[in-house]
Amino acid sequence: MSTLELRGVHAGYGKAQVLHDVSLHVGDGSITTLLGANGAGKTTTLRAISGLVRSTGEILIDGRPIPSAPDAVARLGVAHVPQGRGTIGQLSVDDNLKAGALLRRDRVQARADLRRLRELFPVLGERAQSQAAGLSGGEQQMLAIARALMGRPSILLLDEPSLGLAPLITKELFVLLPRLRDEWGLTVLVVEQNADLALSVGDHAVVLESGRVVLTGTAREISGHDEVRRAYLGN
Amino acid sequence: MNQAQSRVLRAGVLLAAAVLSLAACGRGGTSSSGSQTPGITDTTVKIGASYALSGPLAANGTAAMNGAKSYFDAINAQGGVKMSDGKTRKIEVVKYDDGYDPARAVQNYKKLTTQDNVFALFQTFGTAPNLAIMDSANAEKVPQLFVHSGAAVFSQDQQAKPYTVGWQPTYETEGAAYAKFLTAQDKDVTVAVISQNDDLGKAFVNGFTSGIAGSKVKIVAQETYQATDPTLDSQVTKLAASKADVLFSAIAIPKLTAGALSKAAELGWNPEHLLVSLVSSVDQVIKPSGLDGSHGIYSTAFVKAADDQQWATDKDVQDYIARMKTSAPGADPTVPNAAWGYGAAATLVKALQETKTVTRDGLVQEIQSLSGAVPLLLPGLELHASLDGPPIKELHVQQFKDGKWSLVD
Amino acid sequence: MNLLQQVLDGLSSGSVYATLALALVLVHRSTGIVNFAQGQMAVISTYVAWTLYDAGVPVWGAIGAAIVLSLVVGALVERFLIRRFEGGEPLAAIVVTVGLLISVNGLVSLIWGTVLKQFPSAFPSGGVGSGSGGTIGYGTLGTIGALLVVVLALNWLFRHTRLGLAFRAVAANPESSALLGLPVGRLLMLGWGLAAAVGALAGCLVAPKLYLAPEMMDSVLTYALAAAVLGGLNSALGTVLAAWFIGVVENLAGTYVSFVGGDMKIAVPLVLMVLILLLKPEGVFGHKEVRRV
Amino acid sequence: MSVVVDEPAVTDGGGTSRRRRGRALTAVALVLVFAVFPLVMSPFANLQVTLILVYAVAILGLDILVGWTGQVSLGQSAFFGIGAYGVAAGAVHGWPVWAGLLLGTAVAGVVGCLVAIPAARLRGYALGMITLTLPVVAVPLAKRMEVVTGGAQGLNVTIVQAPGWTGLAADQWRYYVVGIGAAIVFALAAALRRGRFGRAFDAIRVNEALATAQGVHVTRYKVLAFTLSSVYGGVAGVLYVVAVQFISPETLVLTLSISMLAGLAIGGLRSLLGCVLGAAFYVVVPNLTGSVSAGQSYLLYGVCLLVVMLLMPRGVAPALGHAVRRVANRRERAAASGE
Repeated sequence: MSTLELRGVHAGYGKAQVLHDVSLHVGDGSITTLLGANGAGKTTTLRAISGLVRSTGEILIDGRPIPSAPDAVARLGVAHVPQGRGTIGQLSVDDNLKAGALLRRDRVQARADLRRLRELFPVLGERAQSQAAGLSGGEQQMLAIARALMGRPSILLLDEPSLGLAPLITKELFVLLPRLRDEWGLTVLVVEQNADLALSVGDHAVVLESGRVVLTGTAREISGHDEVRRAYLGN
Repeated sequence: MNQAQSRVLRAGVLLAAAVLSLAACGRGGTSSSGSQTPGITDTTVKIGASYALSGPLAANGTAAMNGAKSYFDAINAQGGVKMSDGKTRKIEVVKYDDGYDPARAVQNYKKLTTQDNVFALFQTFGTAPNLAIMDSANAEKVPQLFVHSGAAVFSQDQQAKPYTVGWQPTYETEGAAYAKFLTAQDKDVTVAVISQNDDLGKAFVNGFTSGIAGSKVKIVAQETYQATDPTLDSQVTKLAASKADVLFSAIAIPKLTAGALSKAAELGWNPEHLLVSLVSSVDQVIKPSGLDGSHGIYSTAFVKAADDQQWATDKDVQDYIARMKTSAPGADPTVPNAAWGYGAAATLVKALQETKTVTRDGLVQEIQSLSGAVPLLLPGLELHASLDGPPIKELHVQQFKDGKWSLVD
Repeated sequence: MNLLQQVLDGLSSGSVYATLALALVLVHRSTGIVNFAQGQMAVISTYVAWTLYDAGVPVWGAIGAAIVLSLVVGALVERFLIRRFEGGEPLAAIVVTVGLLISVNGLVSLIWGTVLKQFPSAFPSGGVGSGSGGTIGYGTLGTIGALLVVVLALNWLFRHTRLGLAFRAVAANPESSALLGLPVGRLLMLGWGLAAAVGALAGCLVAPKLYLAPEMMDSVLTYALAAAVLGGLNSALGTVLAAWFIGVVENLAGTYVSFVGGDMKIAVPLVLMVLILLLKPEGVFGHKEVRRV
Repeated sequence: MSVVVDEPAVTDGGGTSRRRRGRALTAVALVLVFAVFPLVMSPFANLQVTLILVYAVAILGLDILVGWTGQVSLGQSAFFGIGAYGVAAGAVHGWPVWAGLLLGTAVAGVVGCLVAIPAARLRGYALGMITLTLPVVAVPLAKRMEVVTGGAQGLNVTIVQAPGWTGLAADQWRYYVVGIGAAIVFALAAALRRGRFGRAFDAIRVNEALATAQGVHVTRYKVLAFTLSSVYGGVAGVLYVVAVQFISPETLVLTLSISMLAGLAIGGLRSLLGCVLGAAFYVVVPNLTGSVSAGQSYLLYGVCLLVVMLLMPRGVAPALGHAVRRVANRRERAAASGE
């Protein structure tokens, strides 16, 4: 578990500035939901944290600034499950999971983790040798999360895990989040369109609008907020 | 933007106007086709050359260039060529790389004749590049002298193409020389032939075939290859099945000849080998092939080989080796192309010395009746200009023995 | 005798194609680029080995030193030249390798000249078999042996080591791999370095047969490309089998199909390759990529 | 000639009439420069420009395939050869040039189409390999088909002589003929790119599956692109014989195909100007490096290629466009602040 903090972060692609002075705080062991319309800068926020987008301002983990290269950020314990899941289609399910643990030295513990994850997601054990690209959307999402956990991260960044999934599967996934947080000792920052669902499992929430933070608060506060209800919850 | 646009526009119009006014004057003086003495000053005569200095034929092209350079350097060091108008001129050679690409050879030709304004082209390398410029050279009356190719097309009809002149014996002549060598033995001989799939290979084979017609020498197997083949193993294996007495290798690429010789030996087939002079270098072909010549390796020559011990005290060869060392240190004087380049350069110098009127036409006229000795030619060989063939018309057969070439008979 | 000998010859030249094709496959696996300069890089490595040998280093030592040096240089080429073009327009990357090919060829000619050099064989001369049964040289046997060792080593590396898994992950999806903490840049350098090392070995193995000259590998490149693509561009064993197939088919067609002949024999395996690719575009040993919109 | 330098598909949203007039006048000026150039320059300079236009047409053909639809081809030199042999063989048999032109381009197009129909299913390196087969087979084939191709010696022809009334030298007349020919095919390509075809090609390049979903018949358009590309290669071959008056198997080699790809990358994809710049690089740079050092010209050429690619990874034309836009923007800003 770690804390994650952004202070006055600016980021963008080329000349297009996407994030303007974003500051937010993700508490130790919390599940924080990042809300906002399309193009509000949610994904860019995650990409800035994991170093895929160059940013200015301060991004701190446990009070220490993060390095700029994505692989170095990952080695600090930040696992980023990108939009579209980022599983490696050409590799087998098992190889994907093992790739998640490549940097670990405690191989015995890693094997134990692998067993735990197969219990948690039985399909990953059943289809261990098939190409990841052949899995269904929901299975791929499980694989992506499991692979992220194989690296024993302290911070998990989840980008729209529900994209392209059936509502029922999405729900199962979100219900799982608090359990994962507790059992694996995670701090979670999740971007989600389905605000209702995300807020139901989250502790805190941050609302982005045109690359600026417009609202922060506990999940309960935010879901009770009239404006938010109108804008993102559809009623 | 508007400002920028209008500025561009103004510049464009100005440029166009300038160019138009220039056009009014026409391009006077740049075209040399009318002039008979471009490239000639009181102290220099400028010669142009286009060689394959890159690509798969770079080794041969570079050798030809170095050979010629070493002779010209020596002449220039002596002051230059004394010509019939009483002036002594140094030879200046402008040379470009064509990579054996006909289009680039044509560009080099234009550049040499219209920008460098050379007096004559000399020793352009290879059949295709020379063919590509032959028509232009004759139409524009630019001498295309002593082309570095044995294709008959450059020398068989000098009435029609007086400005294109060959030098070395044609490939047909050389093919016929091998035929003569075999038929003279008056024995039943079977021959296997491998040839490059182009005019060069064909000419060697044609000369050979017509030479053995009606004799006891028979071709029993024939194969072709493509210059880009990595090895000739398959072809040699097929020929080996014929168990012919003689393998005639009309191969133009040293490494392929070397590979073919060693493959034949590896298969336990030890015919007598006939190697075309183009690829007869001891260091480049025979040593790499691993053969010692005990089963007979023959080739032809019209120049003295730098590594032939019988010429060790020959003045021509000593000069040649010394001059190569001075002008092109590190270059190998035993590569045939280098010796030919040297001899062709000597022929050009001789022609310049003897030319009565120092014009392009005068030079061509002189060359059409050129005769006599030039350095490096084998004993008994001389220049004999004619309108239906190159000035050198004969070759001698030589045998590889005790690590070197020696003339047969 | 002729048939057997033609097959043996085909295996022999197939082995020549395979050595270079393996290096091509390594580069393609790590960076998704087909490196046209692979053969030319192998040539300069071989010249380095020749220079060392000429200076008195034993032949295996010279080859080993050239391999190690190539590993380093290959990695540097990736870092300082190819890196800029990865993930961009594939054409730009290809053309950069063409520029590299031309420059290295020019450099070799400048340093060592264009005249061919004899490279010592690392294996004894002579061969097994004789006259009637078909012969195969020790050099060819040695090349095939070295080839198999390389294939097994690569297979072990890629299939059974953590480094190999990291390689495969980076090749398939560099961004995802970076998010897993894999040092993508260094792995790509290592990929090119390994390819250059295999290339150096290839150059040294084939040089006694093809003779060392600046354009030694030019004629091999076409065959090696064909073998690599036919083998699926990512399988080491598949590449070697494809190369042998090409070598053997070429010889048999040249020998037994009269209208093909020696000058057109290269056309036969190429046309066959075209037909095979039309039926199986991912190559005989390639993995079909599952594509999603 | 204006079409050659004119960038296609540049939409200047609220283009003022003044700007349009400026463009038109620039075009007129360029045409004038082009027309007057051969009258004042040396035959060598004229030959160089003529050859640049020849290769530009071939590279444009490659661009249709590589740049527009995202396929790769190593076979362009074979189509170049077909066009060249078509017109040269025709000339040897006494045909007029236009008949040779038709024959050469038609055969190139038919061969291209026949290759493309099966090959359209492939992408990437598999397609590259199939096209690599073309020049590798074409060279020995040309040497064999002696009746048509003159074998290894090739064909020497004398075509497109300047008519007497013009008072022009051969190099000048051929410059105009090739120039006008190139202008026509460039204009055709520009028109094609702006229209329905161009949009379909773009869609295929960006995402084939999406293009299919949008109702683009992907296979048909890929075959069309390949055929068109081959026809352009054939036209370039015809123009080559007009410029050089000679064709031999040495011209069909794979190296030329690769050089054309290099020219395309150097000039920049999807740019008519880029095709000309890439061709200019291929023709002019070896001549320049040859003048610097005959022996090391190849090395210098390779180094130039690498340097240009490193400085301008997307090609010269995009880099130029970028620079021009930056200068224009700066001026505009300066003008705005000045007012």
